[in-house]
Amino acid sequence: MKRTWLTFLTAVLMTVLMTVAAVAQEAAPVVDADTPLEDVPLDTVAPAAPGALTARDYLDSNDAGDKIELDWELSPDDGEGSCDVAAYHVWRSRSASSPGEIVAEVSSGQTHYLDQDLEPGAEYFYSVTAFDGTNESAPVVCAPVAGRVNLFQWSRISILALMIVFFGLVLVFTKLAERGDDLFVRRIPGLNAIEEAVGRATEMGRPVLYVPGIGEIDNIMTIASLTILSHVAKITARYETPLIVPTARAVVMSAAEEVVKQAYTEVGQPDAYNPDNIRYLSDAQFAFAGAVNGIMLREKPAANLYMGAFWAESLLLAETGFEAGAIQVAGTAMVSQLPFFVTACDFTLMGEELYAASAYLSREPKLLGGLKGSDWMKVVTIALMALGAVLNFMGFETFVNWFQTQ
Amino acid sequence: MRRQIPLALCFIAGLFMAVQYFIPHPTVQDTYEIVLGWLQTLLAFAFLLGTVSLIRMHFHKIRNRADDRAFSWVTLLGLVSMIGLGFLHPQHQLPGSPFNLMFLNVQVPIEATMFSLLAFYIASAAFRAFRARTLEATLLLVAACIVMLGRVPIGDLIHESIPAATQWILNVPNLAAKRGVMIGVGLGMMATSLKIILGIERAWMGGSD
Amino acid sequence: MNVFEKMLSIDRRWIFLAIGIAVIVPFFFPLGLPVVVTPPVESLYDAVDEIHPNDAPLLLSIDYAPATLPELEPMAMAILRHAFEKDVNVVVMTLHPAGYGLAERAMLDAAEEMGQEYGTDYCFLGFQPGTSAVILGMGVNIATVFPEDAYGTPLAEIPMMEGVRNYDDIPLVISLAGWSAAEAWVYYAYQPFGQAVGAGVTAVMATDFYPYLSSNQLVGLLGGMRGAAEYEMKIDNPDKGVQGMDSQSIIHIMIIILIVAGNIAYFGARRRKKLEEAEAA
Amino acid sequence: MGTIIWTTIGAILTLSVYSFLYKDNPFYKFAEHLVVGISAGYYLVIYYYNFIDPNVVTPVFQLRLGDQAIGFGSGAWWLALIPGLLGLLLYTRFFPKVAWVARWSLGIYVGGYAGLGLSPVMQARVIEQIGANALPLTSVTNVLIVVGLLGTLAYFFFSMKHKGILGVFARTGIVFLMVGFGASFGYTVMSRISLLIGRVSFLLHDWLHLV
Repeated sequence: MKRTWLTFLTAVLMTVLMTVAAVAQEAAPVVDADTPLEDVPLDTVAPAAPGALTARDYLDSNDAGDKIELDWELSPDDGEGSCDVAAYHVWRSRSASSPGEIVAEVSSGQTHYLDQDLEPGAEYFYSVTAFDGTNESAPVVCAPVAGRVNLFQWSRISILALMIVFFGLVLVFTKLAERGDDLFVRRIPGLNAIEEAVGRATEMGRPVLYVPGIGEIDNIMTIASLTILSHVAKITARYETPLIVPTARAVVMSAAEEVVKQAYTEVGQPDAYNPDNIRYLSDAQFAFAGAVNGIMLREKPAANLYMGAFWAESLLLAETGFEAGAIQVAGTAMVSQLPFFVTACDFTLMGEELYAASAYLSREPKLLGGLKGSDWMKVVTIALMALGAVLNFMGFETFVNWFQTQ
Repeated sequence: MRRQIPLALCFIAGLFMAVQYFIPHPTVQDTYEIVLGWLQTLLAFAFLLGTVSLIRMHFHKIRNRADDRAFSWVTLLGLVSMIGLGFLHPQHQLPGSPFNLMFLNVQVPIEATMFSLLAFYIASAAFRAFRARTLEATLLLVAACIVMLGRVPIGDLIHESIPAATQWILNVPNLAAKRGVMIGVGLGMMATSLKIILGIERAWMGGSD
Repeated sequence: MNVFEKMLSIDRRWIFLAIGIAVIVPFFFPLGLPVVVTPPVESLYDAVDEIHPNDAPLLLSIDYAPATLPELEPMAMAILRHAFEKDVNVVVMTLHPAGYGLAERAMLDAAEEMGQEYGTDYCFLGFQPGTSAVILGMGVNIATVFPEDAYGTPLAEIPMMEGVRNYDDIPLVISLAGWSAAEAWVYYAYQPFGQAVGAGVTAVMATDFYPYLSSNQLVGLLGGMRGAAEYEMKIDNPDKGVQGMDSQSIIHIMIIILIVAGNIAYFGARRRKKLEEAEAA
Repeated sequence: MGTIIWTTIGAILTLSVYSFLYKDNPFYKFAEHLVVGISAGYYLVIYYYNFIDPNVVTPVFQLRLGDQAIGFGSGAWWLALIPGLLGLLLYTRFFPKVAWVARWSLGIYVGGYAGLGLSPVMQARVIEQIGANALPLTSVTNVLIVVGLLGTLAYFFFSMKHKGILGVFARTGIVFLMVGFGASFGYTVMSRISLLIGRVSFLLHDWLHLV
């Protein structure tokens, strides 16, 4: 306790002296840059000690409890004053009685150090000194700390909280739907367009082309697309219109095969199913696009449906399809590709409409629950934003900061 | 067996991968890294599956004497030569190796050129599809024109405020719309993921047996 | 069929032809449209300009792959020409496996053009995998990450590398990348070591990089082919970037004309049709 | 000499692809089929050396031979058998009788990625947006951003018919969406044209040395 006071008093005294010196120097004529070195008096004055030091257990994504994080305040001589700090020394010790050894030299202006490869659970004593190249300031110390192995990532608590709210909403609506409550969902305009397109292909006696995007099976858009594919396959099975499904991923192809076969069976047309029409073309983006373009020009489908994850190939497909005279309906949640589909296709399911369409079409009450949950989560999100805005405006920034996680 | 086991595996894998995000404990994190390696390896195996499908398809075409079977030979030869060059040449990835030369001088030009076809298609789409039929369509085409002008020197020449207008469109209306779409899409993705993990959404399994 | 209907039914291959001509012609007959230099380019230029000649080198990390070559290679050429013109030493390296040949090509072309000598004026470190580890490692000691240059000469034996140990001896790093490499330089060279970093990225990526500029994490930024064109204007050596700007300007104008023409034809044809219907009635 | 031959091959293939703009023809078909084969071979080699070899082959064989482990490192050698086994299960789909076994691997794959995506999506697409959009309505810009965002979200609200106040917001949302799409279109055009310029420059400069 005594030592801290002494340090503090010294620091104050030093600061005052340095400030006076600095002011005096400022007033003195500017020293020429090439003044010989000998004229500079030998530095015998230690810089002021840095301000309050805190040490705490550091929590990272793979936390073995072997890291401790240190923060201190700049020495009054760092930057301001006489600018007499070259670096800070971080000292570490296993006992309170000795300062231990220097574990790091941190350059001036910095107030942070992460000490690693420590023994989990062991107590460490830290101190920090300011160093001007020759002289060491008095140390600033802090309470002993130990690294701990953590079981929860506290910095991600807001993610978990919102996830619980959201999943709660989804599950509640799913339960309601299962119980038979009538959940209203407005009809999605693009769905009529799909049916019309397939109808026209039937009238013209030409095939329907369904591209489920170039995403892998783990891409959520691909999953949504497979549900829509099942619906489309049922229509084509009924009308006995050929359905061509080119894919860019082998696993998506086998899933598509199953989905289409199943749909044909359900409608009572298992013999109309032609396995040759579900094709794997290529994993490479433009090789795939080139091959689909080839199908459009050579097999002349009258309706092209693009549903799923698309990248730059979107416009290549949509423009070739237009040139081939097909009616085209697209659906994707890839924001960067929406403008191209919106301009080049007859109808486009935009963003979330793709997921909504798949839930709507499946007509399974359980899937509608997710849609309802998402809707109410939007309301929650807006409310949180509004609350955040008001609190920010009133000066309480903690609330919004709580959401800025890593 | 046919449905229960895959659904259970899906649930376990999904739950673990979701929960590990919140648990920094080394045991969990090390397991996570091992499982992530499995998933990546599975992706590679799935890719090989595609190659097998590709070979089967083209063999089929050649055997059935399809009209364009000559091109099936082209595909198969390309495939075999790349595999041969890759596995027979020990340092296939080094610059100047035949494998790398084939990649840079055959695959890259074809793909880059197919990519650049987009410039032509953008022009034809502009002519035939950008119609000021409704207020919305008009806004789309006006915004597109301003941004296109604001990003090239000729925009500065026409009027000095065009680059500023471009920046405003990007930073205000564009930003607002993008954020809205992002939130909606994000919620849709999460809801679907949850349904997949819980076994409610089963489209990935295909048929019903 | 009236003029509007004829316009509407035009074969789109005429449009393709027009675009093709619009791209090719400026290569032979440059328009020389004035390119206004913007502040981010100006500050990158100044940063290169301030490096002492024949002293501590500029580190140019050519991190692009073939796909983004058209936008980024003109930047590499402009920066290399600027540095060589001022007799600034340059160390070239790459973080992208496919960037090796591209980096080497740009470096050799520029060096030959400006009469520079390998080893005394410039050198090529080649490729090392592991982006963040490479950048961090170089902050401690370049020779541990790249013990020898791309051609097998130990760094210690390269005259211009004498006294160059780590970032303390490198006044500026510039990364040219169509992927996250440019960000990696900010995270792993600027933040821990305070190394001055500049970047050149594609037009689509540029919007995401402005925040780094305003927070001074980047000393300067070149965005897309336009950025390259501006740099070429600064060094008074208009090349592919400026040339590209001509084609770029012409095509943008053409697309706008196409939009307008398409609309005139569409509304003209519709009006005509309505009038005819009215007459028939 | 080698360079000239390779550049000429690249140039001929480039022109073959461009010939598609005129119409579908054998040259384009050749390039199209060639790139399908070449890229399949390329990725097969790359995937093998980057995933299958370090994660399955090397650990299993090296450890059994008593050498140092690579890849999973700390894991026992049989751990590396798991991804290999799961991978092989995918191939049961070529045998209709046992095709359903492939679903075991698929389940882990689909479930794993679904779980992996949850939290990052929540963070990047929802939570960070809350922070970024908690804007006080003190400037025209802020008001416009907030109105645009509310409108867009209203457009994507499926639980009610778009009538009344919700209808007004949804209409506004569409306006913002369209301006946003126009802007994306405009700035994507620039990159795509750069690519075309790059290809033309390859033909005129690198191949023909005309300019």
